[in-house]
Amino acid sequence: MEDRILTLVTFFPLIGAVLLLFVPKERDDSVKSIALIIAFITFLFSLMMYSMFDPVANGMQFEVNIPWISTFGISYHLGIDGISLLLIMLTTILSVIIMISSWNSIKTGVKGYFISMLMLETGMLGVFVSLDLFLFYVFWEAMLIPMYFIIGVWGGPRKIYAAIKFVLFTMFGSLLMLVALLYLMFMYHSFAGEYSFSILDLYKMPIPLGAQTYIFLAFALTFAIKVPIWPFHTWLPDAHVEAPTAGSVILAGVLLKMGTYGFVRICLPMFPEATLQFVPLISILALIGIIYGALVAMVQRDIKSLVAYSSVSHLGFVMLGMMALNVQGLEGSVLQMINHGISTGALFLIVGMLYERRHTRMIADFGGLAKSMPVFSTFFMIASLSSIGLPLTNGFVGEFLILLGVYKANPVYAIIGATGVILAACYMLWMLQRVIFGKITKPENEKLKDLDLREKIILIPLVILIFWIGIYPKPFLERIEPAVKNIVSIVNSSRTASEAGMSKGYKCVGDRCDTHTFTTGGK
Amino acid sequence: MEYSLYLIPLFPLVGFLINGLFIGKLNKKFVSFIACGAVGLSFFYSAHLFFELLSLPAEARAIEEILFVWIPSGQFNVNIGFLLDPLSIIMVMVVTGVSFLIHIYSIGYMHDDPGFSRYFTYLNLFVFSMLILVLANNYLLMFVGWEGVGLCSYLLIGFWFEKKSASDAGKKAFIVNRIGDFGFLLGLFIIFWQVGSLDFATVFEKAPAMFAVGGTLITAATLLLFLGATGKSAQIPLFVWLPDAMEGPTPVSALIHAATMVTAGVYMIARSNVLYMMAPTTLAVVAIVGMATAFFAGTIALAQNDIKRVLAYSTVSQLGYMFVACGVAAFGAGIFHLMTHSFFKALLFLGSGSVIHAMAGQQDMRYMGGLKKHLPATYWTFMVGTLAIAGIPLFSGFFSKDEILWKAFSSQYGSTWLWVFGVAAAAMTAFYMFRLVYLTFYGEGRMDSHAKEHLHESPKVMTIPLMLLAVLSIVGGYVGIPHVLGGINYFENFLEPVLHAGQNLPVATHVLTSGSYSTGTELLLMASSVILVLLSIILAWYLYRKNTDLSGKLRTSMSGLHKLLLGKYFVDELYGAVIIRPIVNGSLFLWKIVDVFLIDGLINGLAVVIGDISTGLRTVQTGRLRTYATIFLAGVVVLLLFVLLR
Amino acid sequence: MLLDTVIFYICAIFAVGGAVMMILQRNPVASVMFMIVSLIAQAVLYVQLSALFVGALLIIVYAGAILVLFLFVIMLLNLRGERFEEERPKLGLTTKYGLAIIFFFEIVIIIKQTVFTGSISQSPITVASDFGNVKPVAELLFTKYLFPFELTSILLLVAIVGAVLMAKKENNDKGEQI
Amino acid sequence: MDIKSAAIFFDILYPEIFLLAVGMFILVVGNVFKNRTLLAYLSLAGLVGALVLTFQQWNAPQSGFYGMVQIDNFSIFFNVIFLSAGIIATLMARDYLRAHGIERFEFYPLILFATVGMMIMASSADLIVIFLGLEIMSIPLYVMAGFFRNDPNSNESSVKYFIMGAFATAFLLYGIALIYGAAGTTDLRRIMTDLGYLVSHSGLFLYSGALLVLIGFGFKVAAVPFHMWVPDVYQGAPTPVTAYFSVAPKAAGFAAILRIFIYGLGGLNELSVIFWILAILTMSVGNLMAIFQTNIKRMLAYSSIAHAGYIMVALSVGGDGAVSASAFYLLAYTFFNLGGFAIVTLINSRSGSTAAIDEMKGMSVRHPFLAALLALFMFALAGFPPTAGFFGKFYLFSEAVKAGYIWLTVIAVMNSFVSVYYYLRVVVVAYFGKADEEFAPVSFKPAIWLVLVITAAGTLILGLLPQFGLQLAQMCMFSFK
Amino acid sequence: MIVPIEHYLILSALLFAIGAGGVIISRNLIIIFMSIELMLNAANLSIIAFSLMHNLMDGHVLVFIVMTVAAAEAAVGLAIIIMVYRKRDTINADKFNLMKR
Repeated sequence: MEDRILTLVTFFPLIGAVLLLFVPKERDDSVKSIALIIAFITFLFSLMMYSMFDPVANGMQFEVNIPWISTFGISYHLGIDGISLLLIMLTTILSVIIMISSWNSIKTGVKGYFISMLMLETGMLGVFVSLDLFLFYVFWEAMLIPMYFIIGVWGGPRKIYAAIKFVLFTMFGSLLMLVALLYLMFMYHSFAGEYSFSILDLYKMPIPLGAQTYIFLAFALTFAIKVPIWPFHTWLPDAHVEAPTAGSVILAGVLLKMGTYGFVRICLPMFPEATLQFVPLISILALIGIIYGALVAMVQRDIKSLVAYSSVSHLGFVMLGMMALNVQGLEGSVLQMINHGISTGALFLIVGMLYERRHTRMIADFGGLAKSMPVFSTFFMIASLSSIGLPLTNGFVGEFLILLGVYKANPVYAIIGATGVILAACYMLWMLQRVIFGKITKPENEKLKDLDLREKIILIPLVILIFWIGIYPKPFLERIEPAVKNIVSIVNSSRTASEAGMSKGYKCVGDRCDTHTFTTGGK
Repeated sequence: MEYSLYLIPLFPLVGFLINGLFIGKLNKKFVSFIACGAVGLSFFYSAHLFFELLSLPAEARAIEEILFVWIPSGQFNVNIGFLLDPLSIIMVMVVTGVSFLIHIYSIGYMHDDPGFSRYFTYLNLFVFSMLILVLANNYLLMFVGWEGVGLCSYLLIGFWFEKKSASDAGKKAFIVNRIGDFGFLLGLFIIFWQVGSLDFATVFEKAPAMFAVGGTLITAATLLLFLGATGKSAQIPLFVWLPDAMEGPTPVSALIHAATMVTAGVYMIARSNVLYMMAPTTLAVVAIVGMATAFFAGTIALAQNDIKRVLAYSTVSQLGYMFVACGVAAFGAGIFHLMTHSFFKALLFLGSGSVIHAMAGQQDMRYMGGLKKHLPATYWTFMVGTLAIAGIPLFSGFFSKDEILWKAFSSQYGSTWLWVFGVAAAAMTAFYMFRLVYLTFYGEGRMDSHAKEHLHESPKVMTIPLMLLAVLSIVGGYVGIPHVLGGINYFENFLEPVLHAGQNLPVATHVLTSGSYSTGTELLLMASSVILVLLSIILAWYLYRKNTDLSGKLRTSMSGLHKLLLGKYFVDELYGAVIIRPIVNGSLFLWKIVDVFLIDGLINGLAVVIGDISTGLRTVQTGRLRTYATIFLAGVVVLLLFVLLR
Repeated sequence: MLLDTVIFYICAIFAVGGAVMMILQRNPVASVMFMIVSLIAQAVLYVQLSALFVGALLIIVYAGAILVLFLFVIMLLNLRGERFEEERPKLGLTTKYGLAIIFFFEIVIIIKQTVFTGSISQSPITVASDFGNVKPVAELLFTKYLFPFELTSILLLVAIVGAVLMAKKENNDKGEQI
Repeated sequence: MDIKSAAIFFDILYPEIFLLAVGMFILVVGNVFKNRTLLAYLSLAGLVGALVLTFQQWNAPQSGFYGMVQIDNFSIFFNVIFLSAGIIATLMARDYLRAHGIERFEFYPLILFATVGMMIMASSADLIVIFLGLEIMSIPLYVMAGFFRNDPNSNESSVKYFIMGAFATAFLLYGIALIYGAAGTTDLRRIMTDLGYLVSHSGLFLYSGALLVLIGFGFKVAAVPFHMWVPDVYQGAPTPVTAYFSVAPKAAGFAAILRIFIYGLGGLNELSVIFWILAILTMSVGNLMAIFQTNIKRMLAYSSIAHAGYIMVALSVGGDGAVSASAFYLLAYTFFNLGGFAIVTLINSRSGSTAAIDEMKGMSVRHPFLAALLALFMFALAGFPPTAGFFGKFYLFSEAVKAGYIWLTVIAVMNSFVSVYYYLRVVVVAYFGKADEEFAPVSFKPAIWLVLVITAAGTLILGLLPQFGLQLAQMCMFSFK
Repeated sequence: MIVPIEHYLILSALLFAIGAGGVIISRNLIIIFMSIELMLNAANLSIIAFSLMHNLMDGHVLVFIVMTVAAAEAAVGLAIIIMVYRKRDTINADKFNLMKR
């Protein structure tokens, strides 16, 4: 079981998608039910995986390593640590939720929609479980396709523009990543005498700083676009606004995390010296993102694009915390990935529910919803507060740890970053005020139905998570910690090494590195 | 011994959960029973703990109980844990006690409101957060309460969310508080990375070793914490939210925006006295800001017409006093004033609530008058509060305010100027409070006839809390009668283990040796302030009772000043013009110009360029064979040229 | 010796002149005629280069068969009358001439620069007396070059099939027009 | 010279001979049998039979006819590509020709003969034979392009292809003449052996001759700037023929290029620059021109130009890696490109169709499965994993990176980035149109199903489990070095 | 053999260039086609010259084969020209531009 659980979790949705192919397309309800059941079983599998996961163990767990394309040393290599574990859990939970949330909102092409969703789930899970860089790349790219369809087929009025923009932006970076990937492959070949795409193997390879810089840039650009780090973010508002609700949820909840996950899994430990070089740049971009995203979010007229820009701001926090390169910053950063998935996911779901009722998302079209839809407003409020980072909600723990870590690394960054906390309150509360408070000015808003049971079922798990992580984040943090410490120790050892004139723990003369003293194990 | 401190905040939490989860499904009686019962239980349990604490020797009066690890991350470990010591028990008693009374009062006040159960839900949540704030054993948990009360304040100010001004005010309160919290957070970072912990006990124990006295770090940390305090306690420059907060229901103003939440800043500074004692610069800043606020807010209160706004500015002003006390290292005096203030200010607000209740929502004093005969109980209790806040001897306010003034004068950190401004502010307080009383309760009723018929005394459920608070406003001061008047100042002694920790620092011992002034000086100052207060009461009587025309004339002759005061020095407008508009416009610029025009434009531009190249290339594809052959030949020629030039 | 040179230049002038005239003619029939002139001049040069067999082939096959086929087609379609209205070409004539001329000079430079030219052009090559006669060529053709020779037959077959298919006038061609 | 030389082995040419025999048989009986379907099956049988015969030669390198025929893994790998393309094109053609009323029996022999030509091109080490193979391939293709005789576009296609083809042949021939002049032989084995001497004595002749030969084949593989015919010819030719054009002659051209420039003239390092330039030009122009096309055949024509550019990226590196990478890519490309064309053929079989991209509107509603396949092929063309298109590109670019051609790879990668845009546009039209847009139904015939299944399976298998194909491609080497 | 081989080669290059020029200048399909034939012939001339130079008759065989190719091309090419003329009533190469861009 240990070695199959990851495969099971990752590919179960795909099996479901294949299964759905054989369901007659007229039978919408069976399609929906099967998709939901598949997603739910996947979730159960992931729970099983969660329970089997050893929180204190160091290194990868449930590793599988089967040769795939042996000519290039490519293998089917899966494995997870705490970071991936949580992201997988987030993915499976959100998948179940979006299946329910799409129940009524998708009216055309139901079958195709659910097949795409399930394929997307496999793609996302695959990214998180891959320990083979090639496999990672394959999942990374493959996941674009279903998302492209989800935006493009079931999206809003400018869906085509948004879908193409989404794919082109992402593709631009990932193609450069491909070049870097190839370069890395040959570099490893000349280092070890054989091909390997195993991330764990590549960790061990010394890379001269010059090459490291370029490869890092290629990878970082890819991930930066995905995150998105300012100024690569302009695809995000379009994609979010045009995507159907579930698409936005997945996009914000999981897809954006792939960029940050890529940084954590690949850029930091694989290119520690280059990372150290680029810490100021990325931190500053992240800071710009935090403030810029918040400011632009403030003046949005569409709730969805407001939430989208708020993602830019929040992901800025994630990047900022990561670049602190200490335990608190990184741990906060990873936790904030999860948090952002939960709270922004919830916000998108809420906006979607509103859209289903009124077919508009313009802030100006609302007002006074707290009167006509009190339960809805309560959920909206809770999600917003979590997004603001109110203590005892999940957002606080993440943001606090991030800023704490960043302060250690560079107080100025922390000070600037912390202003984001203020701005978050500004845009969120202003939006809340205009949407749910005030008098009902539009007659259409008077008779809006409050949330029904299905919608409550969608939101309640997220609200529980919001408070759970806010009040008792220990189970999450303790699982992240070994992985994070590992990465921090890699970066730190290279920091001390580079200060001592060595490269990644090696003594290098010219291009030749001969002593092999590097270990991946953390302290 | 197990004290089960967690029970104190647990009761209101349970009340909140019951009322909140079943909102709209329970009847009003049950809701009010749960809400009041929860707070009452807390109160009685904390009273019980108070006596338990008293039974301990003074140096053992610090009970710490840890529930569970909250955020563990590397060397960073924060617990959910509670600390009960003299300081926190006083705060707990005040909070639960006053809350309990106000809860009961609210049953009457909010009786007809459709959001009745929502109101009590919020109120319980508030009490819970406030208790977390005061009971926390570390800064981060304190911050949880700190933000929690901010949230409740936001919710309760905007309780009548359909009123735009109310939800505006709530938002403003939250955001301004957030600015303070920004400072608070940064302060925490400095403390953590310097000391390695956020637990009060550890921090205060290690701080003297980890920080240099008067050094940049400690000064920065304390200043940042103070920024948090200015936000929460409405000090310059972040006081703007408090007057607007009066949009909320009046009991809320009484509880949150007068008695409890706004004093959190004072509590926090008193709690951090060890740190503040190590940063003399910060102390000076605190004192000056406090005094400036006290004076400044007092002047604004002189000209306000809204009964609650007068009280609000008076709150700001009184909070300024408390900060002055903290700033001159007289933390005990600050807490003392905090306590008495919470009694009489709660009383005043509830009284004004009773008035508003009677006036069917009218808050403008220009349309009141002569209410004394209609609302006798309200009048008398209100009068007690007014006398207490004015600092008339034998009322609680006298003792606490006088102690602050004396410390402002006598402390090593004090100065004569602080005293002068303090007394001036006290005189103003007396003036505007009596102006308020005269305009409201005396003279002819200026309300319309319909409203006149409506006038009635509030129900018992409202007047009894008033009376209880009136009693407290009188006797509350007697726990801290100063030595000079023959008292033994129980209060200071009780707090000593907590507050003098900082003063026992080797670096700060000189602070205590401030007794170089004779008791005569102290009495003289006391007398002069009392006389000034009395004089200003007489002035108020003259202007608003005796010769009402004169006040009108005065208003017209100094219309510039009056407008300035009535317009609250136009600080809101200033902030709007200098901060808010530029930010909004800047954001629009970022969105429309940078995002859409520049970044997207750049990318779209790239696409257009590629498209243009494509279109350009396509013109070559003429469909004519000759063109094709020509280009073919050209290709051959060029490539041959390459070979030749190789 | 001199005669060789004279013959070469005369033939060269005819070959080039015929070629130039061919491409400049409006009338395709005249074009074909000039082409034949050029080919005959080239055939003489072949002979001068000791390639009797292919020289003969050039006249028989090329001039005699292929170009006559051209002529037939021109006559068949009665193309003489067609006027080509002047369209302003996209690329100027000068450019086109220029390209051809540059191409020529490039090849000349290549020929000139190639190392071995100097060495062999001076010394006369002595070749076997039957060099280029039918027999030795045929021997080669049926031994070493048997395979290409066989392939030519396939090529011709394909060409025949294709030509028939294309040129055949078929009335039952009921294909729709797009 | 001995006429009965042991060098003459007809047995190594069985596949070609078999094809020829079937072709001629069809020619003979074509006028008698009116049942065209039978003839189609016959020619299919011929192709399949040749495929089987070809398989039998795997891993047993042979040579004959004085070295003019080289049967080695390289030639077999390519022969498989040609034969597969032939099979698929034949399957597509039958229904298309019938739908348009141009079902003439000569079509099948022409495909067979063209295939023979290609096979000869791939399995020879002599420039003359390669040249002849090229002609045997080209002449049927000229005719096939004009097969739709009543269609002016088809006529035009034929004329343009023919004139440009002949023009290119002249350059090729001149190049062969120069090489002959330099080396005194057209046998690549001898040229290879003497290369060092030849370069030092008549290097310029060799280079310029090689360049002209390259141009001649560059024309066939549609290298820019010798590509101008491609869009017009592809657009005008009957769709199955276009499909065949886009794969088989291109593969044959590459086979010849590989044989000549990696094997025979592999020592001419300077050629790498030429390939480098051609690669960049070909990729960029192909992709840029494709962006705004409205006709899907024309768009795919430009896309095929771009794909030739990708292959040239590997060629500019040279060496064994380039051979196997290009071979693998061509095999993969055969599947997904023919798959794409199969769908275009279906669309184009409807009456009144001009193969405009807009004709795909509403496809996902009417034929979701077909639309899914279309998307699969487009994603493969764009190089998305897990399709064969991705792994093919991965392999190609890996060769370039291995040799340190980082910038070339970056340019290639940016090119495939541009290409994503126009491939996705097809998907956009098929999927994102409004649901009410009516898509005229297409008539599925079993043959086209078979084609779709084969191509889709090939696209996915070579993408997901490329190991086997990869090993074959790596064994696909010239018989001796 | 007095005339240097070089001369023949240059002559052949000249003929080839003229042929190429003819292709790109002429509008008449027949003349274009004949220009191509001229180019083939020019290449043949080079091959013959090289044959003599190398004293090898392989070139002659090559030329023989090229002529066959030329004949085959001529047959098919002329057939195609006939076909298009029937359809379009012109052999003006510039008219064949239905498909472009």
